Amino acid sequence: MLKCSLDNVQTLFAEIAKEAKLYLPIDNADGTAVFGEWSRGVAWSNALNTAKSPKDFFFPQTEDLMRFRTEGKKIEVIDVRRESDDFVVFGVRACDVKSFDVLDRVFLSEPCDSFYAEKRAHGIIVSLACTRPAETCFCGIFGIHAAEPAGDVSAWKTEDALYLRANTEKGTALVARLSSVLEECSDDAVNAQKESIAKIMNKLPLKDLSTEAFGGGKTQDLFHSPAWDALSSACLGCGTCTFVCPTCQCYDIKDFNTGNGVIRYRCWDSCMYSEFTKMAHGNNRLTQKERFRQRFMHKLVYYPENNDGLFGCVGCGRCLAKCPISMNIVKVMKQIGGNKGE
Amino acid sequence: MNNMGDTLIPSVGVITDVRIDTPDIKTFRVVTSDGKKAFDHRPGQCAMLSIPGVGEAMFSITSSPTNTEYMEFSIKKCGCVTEWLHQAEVGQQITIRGPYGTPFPVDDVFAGKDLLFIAGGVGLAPLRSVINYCRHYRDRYGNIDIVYGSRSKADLLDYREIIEEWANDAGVKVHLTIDNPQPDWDGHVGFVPSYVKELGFDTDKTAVLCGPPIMIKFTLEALVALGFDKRQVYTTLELRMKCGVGKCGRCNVGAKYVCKDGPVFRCDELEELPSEY
Amino acid sequence: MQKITREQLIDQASELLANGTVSTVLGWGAGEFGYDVTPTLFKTAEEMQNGFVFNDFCGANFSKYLVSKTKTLEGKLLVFLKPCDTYSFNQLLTEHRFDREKVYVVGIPCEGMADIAKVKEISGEGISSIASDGDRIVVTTLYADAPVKIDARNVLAERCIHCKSKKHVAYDTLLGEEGDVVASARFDEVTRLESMTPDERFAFWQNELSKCIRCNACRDACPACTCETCVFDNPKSGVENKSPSNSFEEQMFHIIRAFHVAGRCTDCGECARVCPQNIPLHLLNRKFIKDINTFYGEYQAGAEVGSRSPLTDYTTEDLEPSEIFVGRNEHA
Amino acid sequence: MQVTEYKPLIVAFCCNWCSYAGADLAGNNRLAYPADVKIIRVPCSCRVNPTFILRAFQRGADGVIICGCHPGDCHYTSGNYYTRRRMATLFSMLDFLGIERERTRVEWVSAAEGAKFAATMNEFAQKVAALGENKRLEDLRCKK
Repeated sequence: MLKCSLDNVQTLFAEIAKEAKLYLPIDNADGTAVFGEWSRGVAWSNALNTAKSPKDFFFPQTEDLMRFRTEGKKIEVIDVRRESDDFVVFGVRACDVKSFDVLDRVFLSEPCDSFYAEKRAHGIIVSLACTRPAETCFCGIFGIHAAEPAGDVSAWKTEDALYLRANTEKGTALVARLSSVLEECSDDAVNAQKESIAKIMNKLPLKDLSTEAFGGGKTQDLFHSPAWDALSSACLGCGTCTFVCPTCQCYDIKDFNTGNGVIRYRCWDSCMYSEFTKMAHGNNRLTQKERFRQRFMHKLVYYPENNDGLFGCVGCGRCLAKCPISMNIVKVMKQIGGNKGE
Repeated sequence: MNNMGDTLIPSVGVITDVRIDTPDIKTFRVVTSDGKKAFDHRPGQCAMLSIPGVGEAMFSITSSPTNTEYMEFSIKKCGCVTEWLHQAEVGQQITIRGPYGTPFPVDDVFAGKDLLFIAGGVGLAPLRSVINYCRHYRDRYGNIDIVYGSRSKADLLDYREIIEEWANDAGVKVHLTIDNPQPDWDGHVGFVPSYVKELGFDTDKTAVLCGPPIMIKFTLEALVALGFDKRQVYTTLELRMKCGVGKCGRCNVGAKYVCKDGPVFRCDELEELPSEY
Repeated sequence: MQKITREQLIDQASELLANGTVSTVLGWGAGEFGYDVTPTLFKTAEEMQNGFVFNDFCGANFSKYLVSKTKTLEGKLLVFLKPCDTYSFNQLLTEHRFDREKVYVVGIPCEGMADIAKVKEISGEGISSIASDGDRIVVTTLYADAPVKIDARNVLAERCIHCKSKKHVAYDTLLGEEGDVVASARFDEVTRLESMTPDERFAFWQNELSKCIRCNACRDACPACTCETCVFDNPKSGVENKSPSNSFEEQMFHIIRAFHVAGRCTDCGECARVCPQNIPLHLLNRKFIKDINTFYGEYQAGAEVGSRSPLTDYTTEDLEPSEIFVGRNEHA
Repeated sequence: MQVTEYKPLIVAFCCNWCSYAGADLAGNNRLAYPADVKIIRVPCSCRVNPTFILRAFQRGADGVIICGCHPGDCHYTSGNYYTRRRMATLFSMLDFLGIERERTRVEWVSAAEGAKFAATMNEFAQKVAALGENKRLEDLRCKK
């Protein structure tokens, strides 16, 4: 275990930033936190988590894929991919770290998505344990430990110090070059914190949410549940849940004609949108109920079916906090899961 | 890293021939800019064609894999990309990437079997690839029956090829039908499902079905009524696609992605999927 | 803090359900934590007893739901409307978006709704229970030893701080006492921005709009946005987009969104309430309202059914676009 | 490197019945106005949707001017009255967002006012030139 006094944390950041861009949660003027680039004097937010998930670092909301130059009947394809520089994302919570695993299985499976892979290869994740989870947190039910966040380096913050432990090769290389600001220490402080986190986790209101009714092979059980009607009844069909979600990965590919060429880019898309599945000859999900059901079935049944039981939700609670009508995956799990066998 | 390919980045293709098949279907012949076939494929697989600034869309490759010189796409005019393609001339470059999707099991399941192909309208496009593949390796398969129906005679796709080539092959029987009677037509008149029932095929065949959803639904019912098991019947699905490789999420139905797990599905597999296709 | 109770609303609804006046009730459904209420349809009094809530977090404006819900529903739909919601209700009627005969409006008084984000700023995260006690909101959390008592007036939602009316402009039955149109300082923030230099204003909006993630919640929650297909969803419009690629597209979306409802926006504040990125979107709408009031005379959308929106009206004596800045702030 | 004088790109939406004819007359009378004024003919000034104006800026315009029949002379009776209200509120909003007031303008030009058309364009182009390039409503992707 390595340790850095909190008084010294800005020096630690400066050391990290010497060789790689450093991003960490920063407080916005409106009271929310957001991942921003660190520079001297930028304060590290105390917020539990950022309003938007850190998936942008690897899967940005919009990203140019290629350009085209056209002349008469001729087309030239221009590769716009650039080599990424190393960067460090600091203070990622356990749930969000897990979300990268969920995204990896999509983007790194054959055929590998080179846009994502490049950024993933150059990103170094420093995670951070949660000492004060919110009532909306339910990472525990997906086997995620708020006290044991994964990542290249795991971190724990106490009243007076930051504790670091490298988990991977990338992480080891990072802490190695921070030796001037880190000192070796025992695990005692971290162990004490882990114990207190475990106690809090046991008090969280959603800790008993059951995943039993969900997982691969449950399509026929759940798809026809009568509860979908009421659950989706108030859904506005906006994309808030999708866009704040750390694991939602659907995207659209679009062309933009600049007047002197064409940019083909991809951007986040939402299965909640009415035109998501619209084709020239029709739409296979005509009502909001069907679109709403798709989002939750995908996270709770289809994704686990294709990915060895791993759920497509990490329990970060963002959709609970942000949905305009307070409909969310927890309510869905309770209703749909509970209705089983009725 | 710029040496690393990415399936989303297409190569440039050239339209070398445009054939007007029906009033709303044209068949495009496509090669790479140096005149070669863009990539190898298996019967039933698809490719993403695009026109920069207009859009990208998935099309079945209608030419047989045994054709090593070029690919053909039979495309019905119905949306932005297809409308643009329909006004394209020979020499026009487009982009092409693929092949995508799981092909028909021509080398295992189909081998040695009697085959029954049933198509409606532009649904013949994906079947033409597999029909011609099976004709090419004629000795590997048993008898071939082809039932094909369209709105009118003019709407029959690949009519000349059907009449002049397919119908003349040994062991290949072609049954054509159109929806309504017309003066220059002395063949069968009526919808495909009822024609299939009328023809009454032996149930030891493997059937391949493609056409508009409503035609698929009723033809499948007709086949089941004739005693076919759904495990003997293959069909293809079509949903909106963007990436072609099961990542963008658009064509997701149940745990399947039509672009990579399909477009070819066995009809009993479809029953396990949610009815959202 | 609300003067009317959950039981009163249930009683009223039960009576109307029992005598067959209405078949369904659109109300607030209980959530997990007390503050996360969801608009919910109730078919019976029993369902309401089990799942209906009315508390300081029932902010959602139900008017827009009437457009979709009345299309498929058998019988009449009872809807609870707060004073500000009734303006949206009238505006939708003006635009013939639903059949008045299919709706039974129960007007309910509103003392202002609370903003959970403001509550959490005081109480901290980890809310285990939340309840109203007179003018106070009592919050227990996982981390505070004793319940935190908060003056409800200190955690009012932005739109409720600047409440424009306690008066219902439409109802079939009114519960509680009728209020009045109230004077509000709702344009103060617009005025403050107007008095900035253009550079400052530009910087302000760049900062705010750059937060936009284009989730479309502002549009989808807006009772004035009822187009079947929005121009931003129509691939043939030339402006369709899923996400803002740059500052231009952010500006474009928000200008057009606000302009399209200008003259029809009742200033209900749903856009800012639902924004997951806390962008003060209502300021764009209020700017239009303020300008319309200044240029063409006071107008409150939804105050009466059938009134003509100022932007679909004119007089021959209207101000020229070149005259709008005359005598206005001196920066520029 | 040769320094060239900055010439703003102006998009002028001209109504078919008055202003477009006015522009035509300016041309016939050989009245000079900047070549960088690109005229887009619209059936009526009220056909100009705010998205047209924003898209003109997106695609490189430095100034946008809408020209229509004089109030009272609209071919469709009242189209330009609606234009007047819409553009007044839109321009005020653009100002609210910090976009320079001088980049947008409405002018009434009749079919007989060739001289006014030319003078208006000269004056508008000059004002926009003084502001320099449009930076606040630009889309960098559309820059050459």
